[in-house]
Amino acid sequence: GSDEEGATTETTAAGGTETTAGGTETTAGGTETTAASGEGKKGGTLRVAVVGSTNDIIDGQYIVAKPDQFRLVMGWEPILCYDSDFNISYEHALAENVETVAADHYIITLKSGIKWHNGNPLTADDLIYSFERRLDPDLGLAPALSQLLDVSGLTKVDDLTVDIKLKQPAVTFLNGLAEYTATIVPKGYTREDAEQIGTGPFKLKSFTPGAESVHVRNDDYWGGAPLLDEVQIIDFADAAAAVNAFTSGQVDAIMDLPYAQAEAVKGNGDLTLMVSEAGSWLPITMAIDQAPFDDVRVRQAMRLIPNREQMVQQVLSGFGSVGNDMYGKLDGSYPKDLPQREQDIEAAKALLAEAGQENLTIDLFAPDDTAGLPEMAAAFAEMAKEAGVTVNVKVLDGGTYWGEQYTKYTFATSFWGTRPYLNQVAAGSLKDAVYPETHWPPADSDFADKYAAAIAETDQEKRYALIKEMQTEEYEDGGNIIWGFNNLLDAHANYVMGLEARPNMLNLDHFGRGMKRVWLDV
Amino acid sequence: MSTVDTPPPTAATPQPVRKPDGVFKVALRMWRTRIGVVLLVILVGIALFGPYFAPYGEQEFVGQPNTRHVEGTLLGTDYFGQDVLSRALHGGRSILLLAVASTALALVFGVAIGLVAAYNRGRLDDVLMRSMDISLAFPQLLLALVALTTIGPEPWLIVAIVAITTTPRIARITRGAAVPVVERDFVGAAEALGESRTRILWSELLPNVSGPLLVEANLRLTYSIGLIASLGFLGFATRVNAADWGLMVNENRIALSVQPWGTVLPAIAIALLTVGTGLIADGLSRASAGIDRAKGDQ
Amino acid sequence: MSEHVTLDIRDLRIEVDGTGNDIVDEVTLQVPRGQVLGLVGESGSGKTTVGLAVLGHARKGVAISSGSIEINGRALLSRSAKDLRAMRGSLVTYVPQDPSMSLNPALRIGTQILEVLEHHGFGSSQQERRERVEQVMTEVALPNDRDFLRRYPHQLSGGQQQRVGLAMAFACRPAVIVLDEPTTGLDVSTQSHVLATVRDLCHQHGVAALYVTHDLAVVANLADRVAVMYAGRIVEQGPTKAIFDNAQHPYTRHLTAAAPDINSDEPVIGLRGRAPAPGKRPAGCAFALRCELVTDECREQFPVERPVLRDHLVRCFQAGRGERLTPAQTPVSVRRDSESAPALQIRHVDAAYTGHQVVHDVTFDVPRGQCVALVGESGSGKTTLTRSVGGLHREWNGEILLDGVALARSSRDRPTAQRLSIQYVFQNPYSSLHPRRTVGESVSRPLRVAGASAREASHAAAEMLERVSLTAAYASRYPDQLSGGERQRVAIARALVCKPSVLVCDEVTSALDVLVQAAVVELLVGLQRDLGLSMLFVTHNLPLVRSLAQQVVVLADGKVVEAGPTEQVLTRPEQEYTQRLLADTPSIAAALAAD
Amino acid sequence: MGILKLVLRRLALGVLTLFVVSLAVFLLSQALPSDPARAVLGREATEENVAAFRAQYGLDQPMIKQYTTWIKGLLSGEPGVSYSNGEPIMDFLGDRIKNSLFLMFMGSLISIPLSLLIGSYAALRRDKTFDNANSVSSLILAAMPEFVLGAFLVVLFATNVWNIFPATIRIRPGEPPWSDMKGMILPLLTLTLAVTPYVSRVVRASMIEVLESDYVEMGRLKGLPERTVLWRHAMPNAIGPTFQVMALNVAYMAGGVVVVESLFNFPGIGLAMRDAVRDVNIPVVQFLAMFISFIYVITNLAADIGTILVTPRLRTRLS
Ligand SMILES: Nc1ncnc2c1ncn2[C@@H]1O[C@H](COP(=O)(O)OP(=O)(O)OP(=O)(O)O)[C@@H](O)[C@H]1O
Ligand SMILES: Nc1ncnc2c1ncn2[C@@H]1O[C@H](COP(=O)(O)OP(=O)(O)OP(=O)(O)O)[C@@H](O)[C@H]1O
Ligand SMILES: [Mg+2]
Ligand SMILES: [Mg+2]
Repeated sequence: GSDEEGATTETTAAGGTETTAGGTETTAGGTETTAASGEGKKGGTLRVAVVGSTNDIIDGQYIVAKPDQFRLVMGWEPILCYDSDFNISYEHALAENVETVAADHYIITLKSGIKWHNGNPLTADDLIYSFERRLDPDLGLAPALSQLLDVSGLTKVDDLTVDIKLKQPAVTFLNGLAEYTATIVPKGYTREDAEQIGTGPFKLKSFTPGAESVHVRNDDYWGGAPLLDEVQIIDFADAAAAVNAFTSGQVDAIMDLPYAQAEAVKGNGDLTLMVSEAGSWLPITMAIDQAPFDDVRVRQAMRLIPNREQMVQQVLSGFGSVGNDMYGKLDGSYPKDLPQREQDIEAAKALLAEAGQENLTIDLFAPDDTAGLPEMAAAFAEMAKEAGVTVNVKVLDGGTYWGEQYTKYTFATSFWGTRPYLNQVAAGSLKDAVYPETHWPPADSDFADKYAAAIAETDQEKRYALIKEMQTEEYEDGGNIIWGFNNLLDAHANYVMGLEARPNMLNLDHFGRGMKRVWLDV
Repeated sequence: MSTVDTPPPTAATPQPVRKPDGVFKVALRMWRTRIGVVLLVILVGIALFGPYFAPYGEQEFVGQPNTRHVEGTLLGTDYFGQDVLSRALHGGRSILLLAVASTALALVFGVAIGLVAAYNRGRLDDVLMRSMDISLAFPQLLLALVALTTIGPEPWLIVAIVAITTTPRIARITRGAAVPVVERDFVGAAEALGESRTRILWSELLPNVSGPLLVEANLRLTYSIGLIASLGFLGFATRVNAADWGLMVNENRIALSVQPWGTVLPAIAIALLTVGTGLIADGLSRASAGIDRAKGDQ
Repeated sequence: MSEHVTLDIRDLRIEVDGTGNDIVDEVTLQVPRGQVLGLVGESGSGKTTVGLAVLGHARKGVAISSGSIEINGRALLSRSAKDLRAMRGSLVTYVPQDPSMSLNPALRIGTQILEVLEHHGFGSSQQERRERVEQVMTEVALPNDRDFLRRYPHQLSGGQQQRVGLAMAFACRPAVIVLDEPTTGLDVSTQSHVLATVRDLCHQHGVAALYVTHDLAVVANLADRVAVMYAGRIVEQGPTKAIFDNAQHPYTRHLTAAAPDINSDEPVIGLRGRAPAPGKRPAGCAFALRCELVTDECREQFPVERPVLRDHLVRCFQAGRGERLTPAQTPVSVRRDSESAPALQIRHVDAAYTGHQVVHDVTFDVPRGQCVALVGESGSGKTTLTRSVGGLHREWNGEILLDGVALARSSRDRPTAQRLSIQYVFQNPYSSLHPRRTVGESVSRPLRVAGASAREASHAAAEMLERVSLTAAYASRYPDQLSGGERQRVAIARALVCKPSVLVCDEVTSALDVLVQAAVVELLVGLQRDLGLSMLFVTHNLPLVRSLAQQVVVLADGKVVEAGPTEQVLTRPEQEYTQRLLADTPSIAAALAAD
Repeated sequence: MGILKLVLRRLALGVLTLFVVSLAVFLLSQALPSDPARAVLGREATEENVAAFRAQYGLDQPMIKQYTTWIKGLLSGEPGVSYSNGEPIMDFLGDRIKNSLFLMFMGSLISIPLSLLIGSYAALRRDKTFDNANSVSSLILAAMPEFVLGAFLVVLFATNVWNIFPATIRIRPGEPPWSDMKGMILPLLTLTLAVTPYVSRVVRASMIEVLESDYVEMGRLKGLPERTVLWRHAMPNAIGPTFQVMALNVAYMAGGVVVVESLFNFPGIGLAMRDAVRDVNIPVVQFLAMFISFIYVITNLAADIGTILVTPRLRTRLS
């Protein structure tokens, strides 16, 4: 199976909602984020190991597998971005300013003087084309965005300014603009272009799926020329081969270091381990309208079964934090005051008995293409035994698992990236969500109405009040068992300078924002 | 009755019944065979009875994953925080059963096809052997990969695949060994008595190809173990997180430098098991070669 | 013997490596220039071992432990490997038994002859060596053109292969040549050519030859002197005539009595038992166990060699004693009930292998109670015809009638009673018994197949084993614990156990020693007399026919050439083919008479 | 003439084999329960995407049509396009095929002479120290699954014990396979250690049989030097029977490189096959299956012809 955890997921961080009210404020040009910023030696080639396959792609606005993220970040930049506190920022972004006129009306102004790799200037036409491309139903790049926007809502104001009218109010729109896939590509761009043009710090020199991509310095980069001559992103067939290459010095850094190697890297004076907290999670999903989970007591019992500490130890080797059946970890609205749910086998048994499900036997489905999910299911099954529940783990191949049956399973496993609460609700917790895995909300619930109100509410306090009600309902009755959040684990040789371990949404310090300030101390 | 018969004393008192030494007996006189048998007995013992001696359950969490020194464990924990020793003790049964089952199945079909081909000669022989050749041309591992990815790593499927890919090889060997036997006159004698075809295959041919067959069966068992372990290594086990030597090597390979036992223990187990069967195969083949040579002398 | 002795073997002892058990001991032999010494003895007596020792060679697991061998006065055994190599192939050469196995299948015959010359530095130039190759090819009566020399061994007939072996042996003009049963497996006409070649070459070039064989007729025709070996010892040696006319050792007398002769109608006389194997030899005379003249003295001590005449030596306390050996029973008094219908009628039978016809329109009868011998050269279709009779070969046309009833082609299609009343005994006793069944199981098998109960069958089997002079105790043995003759008896017992009316025997004695052959023939004669069996007896051994058959059918190229009563066909053959066949058959009586 | 006829017959048989294999491969890939469109497009894919995908790759056509299109493509050297990126298969497999063929070639180049040498020497020294040591060590090597062997080699020579060889090989796209010979060492070593024992055992057995033959003994009795006996009389006869095994091993390498390739990240067809199977990239799976069978057929043909050439009995029967 592959471990493109977070693959095909637009990742967004929490906290972004803070800036929506006063989104006009900017903190342009701040460079203090990179510890080793300022000077550094010029030149050299950085070689990074990733686990990839012939299935990998390069697209300025889309990814399939995890290495694609890296390659995207090297060449293309988003409209907005987050700073290290997960506040919306303009630092690494192409927009000079995004003005929130109303919850359904925004005006984007681009920074001036930015040039494409081919020397042409970045203009509003490119921005409009980029939205159009993401909305193209044939390409299917951004289904969530299509719910908010269609092409008729885009109006060019001047060479650097575009006016946007949404189909409905959605304060989450700004978060969408800060996703790393919300990039601007040059007008007429396609994935098949021989020359892949972006605004990023490195230009693509060559790409062979399953083998490597080579990126060379963009000397005309608007933020100042990067230091490295060249970045090679090298595909390895499996993590073991990548680790061997890393420890024997054939590459300088590795994305997604296997947990097992963390100790070895830590103990090696020549290597630096990067542990970055993230907001991604691996839930066990219960379809709340299907037996036996149509009985809320069964759902509650299931949530009392896992020993969450142990799950974090076992599935994540301790590289993660305990979850409380609640997502949106990095969002400002995350309900830290809800009591931490603990394992309670007796209570679970009692609930099951009440529901008449003492000797429950049930199939739990997992895909073979996502590392950790089958094992997580197995660990859960082992714990369920104690409560008298027989869980049979059924592993399906990825193609089948994510096919027609997906979102129809009664009891299954899934993965999600880091998102603010409301964005995640739109993605997974509504009847018309993109992936309604748990079939939430229940028929008699006003959850959907509250969501509609919250998303249109520009006042943060009021919005948070609404969100709190929604969270409480999901916490009590919901269909997700969220036992923990995983960290990102990367490593590099000591001579690689300019990468910092901090809470993040993407590996390798958000790939060093395109490795623009990374240098080699050799 | 006959003329100048000075009845020879040797003829009048035949020696006590001594069955001609079987391949096994002869093979057991060799050290390599004995070592092989000892290895096999130990490993099979571990595979079959190991679970009863395992300090922990097959999937029991005992502590921090990939750690060499965990209290209560001898060899530390694996990638999933489970006791390496207990996993290794649990992990032989499935691989052994699968290997034995698939080899047995392949033997049944391979021997049947080989004997029928050798006995009937002519067209049927051609057709059977050509189709064996064709199935040999089909890449074994590819078949395994495709079938397992699509249908899923079911035990029966693994057995079927290994059996299917092993059958042609056994059929070839059987045919090769049986052709000279078919030429021998006692087969003609049986035919003259009007014995049925199946009886001739079963009781005239089969016992006389048992030597080479035994060797081949052992060799195939060795390869089946290796193949099934390799499938485990490539990620196909019959159950999620199942204790399985091949799978264990794969799962823990990544931690080789941190917690070598997770990889080394099952790898040693597989190696000893295959070396054991291999040594026996080797002994048997030397023994049967010796026996055949002795027969040829007469 | 004296200065013109070329090969001089003294007190040779050869052991099984590591055990100290002797294979051969106290062997002392001399062969003068231009003479042929015949070394005879039953299988396993050590003939090949001695022959190889003459080249200073011992097989794997065997070692020459003491004694001396000299060739033209040069000692052989003490030499270094390199010296030995130089002598082998030039001074002393070897002609092996089976030419098809001893010629390298991957090399052209010309190359194989030439390389001997090259390695021994024969002549001074390659040209000279090539000429020698052509010359020696002519000497062995083979074509010597380039094309022939470029052939591979498999492109030659068996006789031609053996001549290439001879050419290789004579190429360097050796002083001594060892021939190890060079004609076994060749048919009579080829054999007679090869023998003539050997004789001429030895006499012309003054080569001393050691000729190893167990065929006494060949020895009588070829050898100047004969040495008889038993259990690794030379028990008697002397001039050929003396050995045949005036045998002193009881074993020699048994050997000659067991040899059938085309020119004599004396029945052959067999000898039971086996010579003791190396390591199992008794303290006294090795023949004591089988000797009818045995005394206590014989059991205690091996007699030394003593001369009977000047160059006739024997090792026996009882030398020259004992009566002339005679068969215990009178020859078969055949019931010639010509009125009653023949047991087996073969009518216009054609047989083929996948369309290729090898038997053409064969017709003859096997009268009830009589033995018909089917003779002919190798490949003449004898086996094919008899397998058709037995229903084992299915591709035939015509009619075969058993007791007047036509038989189906395949034994499978014949009713059980018919199947049981024709029984088949095969040529090779080593392959005709299931190696993993006991004798008892094998013999009772036909009855079991026919539906008898286990008890009935084993009872009948035990009875039949007695009938073929094996005790019932043999029932629990396995074939590999039996000698060839014993096995053939078991095979006969298996054939007879279901009381057949016709017994088909295909070369049943050709894999056996003369003594054993004689015993089996005696058995068959007795059975025919006592049970009134009708027999079809296939052989290419014409002398044997005399002792056994009342009628002879001569087959050539699948066609019947001549048929009639034995006496008439063997003494007054009408057809040229038969005459030639008889002329090529070596005869002891004729050879001795000629001297 | 005779040889030609035989080669043609074998060739015809090979074509038949490939035809049957193609049928099997096709039916097997049709039987895949997993929908390639889903597998390739991932969970993002909409119904429209899936339909478009099916139309693009002709998956909506009837089976017979799909089969004939595929076969026609194969025969004309255009075996189709990869599902994952729409590239023609040959474009992105071309290099990998070259790499794998080079690996196999080098593997054979090393292991075949090596096994001939070891096998014959063991036969000559039968039941002596070398033979016994070789027999036991080759047995252990043969018995150890490659992945265990390879993993040990990596720990030993590349990462933990000595860091002398690269742990993985890096052949840059467009570069020839011999551009990283240092990285080739461990993969080749693994392959050689995996293949040599088996072949050398067969060579030994065949050599022993020849050495025991009457004609070799006759060679000695002719007074030929041991060297001549061995190289001229024994070797040519011993080598014929080993051809089949060598062919089998070359074919084995073709199909079995998956493990070695994933251990050392070798950019060859083995890895491509693993990816393709996982991603249900049917055109690639089909093509690789055919390619591997093709290699099998070709090497067998070569072995047959080789056997005939060194065996006069067979060679002359034909002319
Ligand atoms: N390598 C060996 N090791 C031990 N004993 C052997 C070996 N080779 C032969 N013998 C024994 O030596 C004896 C003589 O064998 P040899 O081949 O010389 O007999 P022979 O008279 O030539 O017989 P035949 O007529 O069957 O050729 C036999 O009893 C045989 O079993
Ligand atoms: N299985 C076979 N297939 C084709 N031809 C065969 C087969 N067996 C025998 N022949 C041929 O049939 C002819 C007769 O063979 P057959 O064995 O009957 O001769 P034979 O007289 O018994 O010879 P021998 O004395 O050597 O036993 C020979 O030319 C032989 O080459
Ligand atoms: Mg002999
Ligand atoms: Mg015959």
